Amino acid sequence: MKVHEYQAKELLAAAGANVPKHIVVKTPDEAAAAFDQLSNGGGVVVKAQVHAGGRGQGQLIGFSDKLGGVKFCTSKEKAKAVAEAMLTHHLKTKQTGPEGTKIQTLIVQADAEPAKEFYLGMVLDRSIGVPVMMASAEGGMDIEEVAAKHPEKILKVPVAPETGLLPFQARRLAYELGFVGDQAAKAEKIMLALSKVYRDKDASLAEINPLAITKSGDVVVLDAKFDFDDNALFRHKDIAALRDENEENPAEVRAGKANLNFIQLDGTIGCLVNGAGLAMATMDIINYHGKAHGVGPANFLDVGGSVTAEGAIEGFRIILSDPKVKGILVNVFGGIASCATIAEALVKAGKEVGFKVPVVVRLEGNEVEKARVILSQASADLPTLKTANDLTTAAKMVVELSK
Amino acid sequence: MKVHEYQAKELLAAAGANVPKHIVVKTPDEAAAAFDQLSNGGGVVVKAQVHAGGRGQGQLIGFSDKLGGVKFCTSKEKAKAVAEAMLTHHLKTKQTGPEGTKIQTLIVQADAEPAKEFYLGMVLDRSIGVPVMMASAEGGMDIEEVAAKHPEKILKVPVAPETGLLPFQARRLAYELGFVGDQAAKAEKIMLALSKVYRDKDASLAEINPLAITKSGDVVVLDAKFDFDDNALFRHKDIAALRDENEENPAEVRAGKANLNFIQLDGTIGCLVNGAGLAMATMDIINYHGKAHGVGPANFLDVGGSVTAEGAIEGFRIILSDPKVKGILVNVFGGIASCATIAEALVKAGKEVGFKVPVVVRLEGNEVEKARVILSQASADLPTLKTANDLTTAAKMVVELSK
Amino acid sequence: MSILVDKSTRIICQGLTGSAGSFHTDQCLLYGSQFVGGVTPKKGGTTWKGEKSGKELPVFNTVSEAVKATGASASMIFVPPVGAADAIMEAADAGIQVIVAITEGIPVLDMAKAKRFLKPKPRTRLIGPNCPGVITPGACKIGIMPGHIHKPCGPGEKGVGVISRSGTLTYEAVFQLTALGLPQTTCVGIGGDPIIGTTQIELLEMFQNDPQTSAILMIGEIGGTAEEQAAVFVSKSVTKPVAAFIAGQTAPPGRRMGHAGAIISGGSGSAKDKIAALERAGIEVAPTPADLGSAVQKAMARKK
Amino acid sequence: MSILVDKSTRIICQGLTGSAGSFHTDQCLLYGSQFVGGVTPKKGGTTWKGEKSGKELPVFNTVSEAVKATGASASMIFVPPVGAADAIMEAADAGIQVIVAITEGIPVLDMAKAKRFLKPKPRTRLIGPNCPGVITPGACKIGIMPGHIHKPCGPGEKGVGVISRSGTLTYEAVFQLTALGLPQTTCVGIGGDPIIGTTQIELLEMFQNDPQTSAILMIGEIGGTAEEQAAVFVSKSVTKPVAAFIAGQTAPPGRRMGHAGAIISGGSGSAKDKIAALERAGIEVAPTPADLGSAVQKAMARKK
Repeated sequence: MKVHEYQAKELLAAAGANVPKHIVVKTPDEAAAAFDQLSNGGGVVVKAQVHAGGRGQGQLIGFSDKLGGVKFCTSKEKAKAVAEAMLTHHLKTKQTGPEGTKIQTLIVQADAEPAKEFYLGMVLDRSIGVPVMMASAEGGMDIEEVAAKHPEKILKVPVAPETGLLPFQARRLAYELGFVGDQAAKAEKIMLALSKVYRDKDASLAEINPLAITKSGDVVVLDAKFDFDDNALFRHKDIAALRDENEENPAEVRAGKANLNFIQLDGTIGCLVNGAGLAMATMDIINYHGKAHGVGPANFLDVGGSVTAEGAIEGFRIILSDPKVKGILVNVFGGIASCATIAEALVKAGKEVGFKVPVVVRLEGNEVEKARVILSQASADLPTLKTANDLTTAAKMVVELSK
Repeated sequence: MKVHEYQAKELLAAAGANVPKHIVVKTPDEAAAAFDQLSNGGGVVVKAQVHAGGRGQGQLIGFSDKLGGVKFCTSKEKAKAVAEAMLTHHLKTKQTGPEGTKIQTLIVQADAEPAKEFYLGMVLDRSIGVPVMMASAEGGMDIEEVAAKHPEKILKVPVAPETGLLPFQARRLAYELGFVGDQAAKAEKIMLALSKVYRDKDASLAEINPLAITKSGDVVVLDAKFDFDDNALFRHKDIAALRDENEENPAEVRAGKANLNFIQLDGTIGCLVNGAGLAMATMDIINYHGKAHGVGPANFLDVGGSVTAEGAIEGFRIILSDPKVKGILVNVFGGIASCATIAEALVKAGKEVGFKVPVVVRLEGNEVEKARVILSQASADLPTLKTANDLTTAAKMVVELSK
Repeated sequence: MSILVDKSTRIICQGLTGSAGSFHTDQCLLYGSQFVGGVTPKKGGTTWKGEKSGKELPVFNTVSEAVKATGASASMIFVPPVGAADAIMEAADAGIQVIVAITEGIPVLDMAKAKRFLKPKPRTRLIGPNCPGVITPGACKIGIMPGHIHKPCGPGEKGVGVISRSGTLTYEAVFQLTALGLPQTTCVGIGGDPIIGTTQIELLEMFQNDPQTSAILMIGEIGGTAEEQAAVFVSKSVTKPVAAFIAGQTAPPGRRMGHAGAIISGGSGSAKDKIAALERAGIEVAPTPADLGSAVQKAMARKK
Repeated sequence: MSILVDKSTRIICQGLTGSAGSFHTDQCLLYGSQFVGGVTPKKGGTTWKGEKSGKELPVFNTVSEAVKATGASASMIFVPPVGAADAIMEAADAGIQVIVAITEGIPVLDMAKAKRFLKPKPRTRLIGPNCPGVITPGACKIGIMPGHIHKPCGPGEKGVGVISRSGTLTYEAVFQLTALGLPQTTCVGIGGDPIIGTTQIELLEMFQNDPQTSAILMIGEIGGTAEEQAAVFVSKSVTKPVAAFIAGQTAPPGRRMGHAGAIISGGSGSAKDKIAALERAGIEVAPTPADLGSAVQKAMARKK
């Protein structure tokens, strides 16, 4: 679960990190008032609070001037105007897609112009089974390019999950990044805070980018990003409360509520599969047989190892709510669950939801013969429902029917 | 650093342990008022809050009836009278010495009559370098006898200092102690709380004795004792604030403030030594040569590896404030510090404090010759000051002079 | 022969009295697995009865008690996520040697700690979590896989060893093998979580050393670099035919977690990278999930 | 020969620029120890100069930098208690092999964690904390002991190895040995804290294996059961003469920490118990602290 920049910064500040002052605002007037509190004779930065990255390089769709999601403002009027623009236009960045994303919240942040930018990140290193803290003196927008071209410029330190980053590890990182004197001590404190939030709150990703030395010589968290382990939210009510559903895909939110694992994609063939691996493999085989015809999967949907009628029905509803979908492939391997049960659920779903596009069904496993009888008996009621006996046939059939 | 029962229980309650309700009182009237709040149609227990153990079996000195530091009271009047008695008489227990200890604080505790008593303790196991949780189904007063005669009845579980007691360890202990059902779950919660306070607050000893199943079937902390690592108090201001100097030996409190390590003993020969090991060894050699004459050490005093004039002077003051002291042995091994410096400090101390009893000085090590000259020059001013060239001579001399 | 489990393996179920634990223990008993007890705190002393198998098992409060009373050396874990990592540590602490954790949704940092807890216990092997389990067809099933799709090796017959990060995709693979008449020695679902107990390489080594296993099928997924490392191991240390499949070739690369996910793996972990690494190691890679069985046949033919 | 440190040992001081670190590094340099640098965060890049020795040393921000620049393999730690356990872990992590922690007053749980941090690093040896340090007379002093009271072994001459939990009492012992003409190979203050890095048994083994050491003096204290365990080790594995002393025979048993302290040790740890154990192992026990040197002579005479 992702959170906004301001939420991430507030968590870091509570853990002891030095963060520039900010005020969360929802209206242009609030932005103007915040300017008075924070400008201190200079300016403020107005920053759109959206989960998508690349805000600074983005563009407000349909806005006349060049304006993205981050803007330095030297007057109250300017701050108000910028806030007005952001709150009334969608923001397009390289992470949003062409339709952009609606901005509902801004922060007005005290000026903290960076003289030098660093990168700090913390994430699980699967190969060693513990989190690592990563740091680079080449912070800012191009950190992924640095990682790809100059991996030696990314320092990595394994962190024991029981203790978090140790003080000497933070100290060593700070000096290896080139910090000196009191600035090194401030950087250490920020690293320890990052590790503390990661560990205390079960983050799956934590980034401070940039960690900055400001022109006035302070060391601050200039931007921060956290992603939390959904499986651990049960013990962090405070973090769960930070969820902003406005930032999530509505179909994915809806699927989550039905305990379905759904991801929206660009293609035209909806998929309903049990199991994540089989669901990915089903997408793969649609692509394998469809790509020559420009046909690909419209979604990833794992309805879980044991499909229920309710889950299947909600899955179909979500798939069919996407107007791009021209066909559906159902691929279910009945393990412990009976294929007959699944067939019955399918028929029920078809009757309730209405299958207006071709639906190709491939069932295999437990009680598959019984299932085939059920489906063939329902064929009159569900004219678009086709069955296939193996995966290759099913994939070719759904591609053929919807190309 | 020790704390009172009520302080220990409040720490445990904050960590999730089930603790009987109590009210801290300082006057008989407060005790009477507390009775009304907690008696719930039955009685309350009035408990003296002193650091010494064995309160229940103790006796108020000079009080007509048999009454120790713990009393069950079934009426408001009785609670008030018992509180009055406790607050006006010293309490003697097997841990206080014959003079007893003054009672300044009481708790009035809701009744929680035990049906079965267990022991829980946590302490460092030096042999493995980590804390252990100890538990026994034979709780109560006789736990040390159980440990000595039936060590197999004490369960021990090593606890990782990074994580504290793990839930499965608590569960296993609870069932091995014979708890069942919901009572097992309650006992586990108390064990985890004990471990949490021990770890979060740097305890050096933590005990719940008894952990009780009450007659009503509840599982509660009936008495608790904590000792905290003095070396870690710098990071626990909350714990440091619980110190009750009334409970400590005044001479030891005074020594502590001068950074001297002092323990009051029963003998007649004061000792002033640098280093804990040498200080203990000095006590030993006094005893070795003195015991035939009924002469032994009056104190343990380690003035630290590098003695200062101020430390030595305060050390002499503390030693001489004990009227039992008939002689003093100074044993200092000048390591890096010069013996000459130490000799000068001794002379200064003698002049400021006044040596009214024989003081035998044995110096060895760095610049010892120069030191001997200094002492011999001061001999006119300090007539009771004698020097010895080796430890055996010094010990025999001080025994001879003070027997 | 087989790896990990066989007819003589004595098994308990942690979380036996829960609905999933109860259902699947019953299924395992029907398959013939030698379950000898179960663990559910507070329910110690009671007796569990399988709905379909009709078999009865004693329930204990702790794994330690269960091991003492039954001599179990393997455990199947159905404890809910909040207590699952603790249950894994409890099993290891009580001396269980094969721990099969079925539970899905365990917090990653809980597993990081549990895995470090297991490190000084080299005789304990964890399979999973978030996995279908392990089965030696015809001998012992510990998990949720449908037993009937598997084909046991006949007397003296050799078989295929299966290693998979996926659940239902494994069933698909086994189904295809069986349809082609290829029996299986042991099939191991290693789990899809970021931190798992036993890795591909450890199992490749076991299958390489198992005289009954004549070929290995490895089913991977995008994410991490385990398949790349396994490929290197195969080229150095595995002489038996190996086939593989990587699911997620069309999964969207954009669903990443910020920069850090990309940085930590150095940009690797894509299906393309994995397939290239596998092919470099001489592994037969199935082009689609419909070709899992035939890929094993091809791998065996190549090595002849 | 000697144990742990010799003329070639390259040493840094962590906490070099503090008053104690500075004073004692200077003293060690005067004794002839080969100090090559120091560590004080924020002071990296500066140069430290010994007040009496006049020698200059480079200061680094981290141990890692210091090791890279100087090739140091030993460290003397004078970092204040709040950061001392962290400094020990930093030294170990940077590859330092002999860590001598002088600092007194480190919280016990910090040391419990530091000791577990060192466990998977068998090539790293911690001496202390809360100890006077280690000295190979005439060759290398790392610590706060007065060097001049020690007597180096002449060419081909054998000497006494000293192991002590106490500080000034060790000086007393060495003083007596030197007065009796008995040179020392290496003297190790192992520290008086509840958790220490290197124990009596490990050092007994090293001295037993050191061809130059002809006898061993072990100075213990009340508390814990280390001396009892050492006695068992001596009777099994040490063929050289061993003398010992236990301080605290008259220390009041009443100064205990509740029941738990007594329960954990099973009532052992008293001077009486320790002396009995030592004597059972054939160790010559000095009756008073004035007999430390003569006890070594007696032990040597007994073994002849």
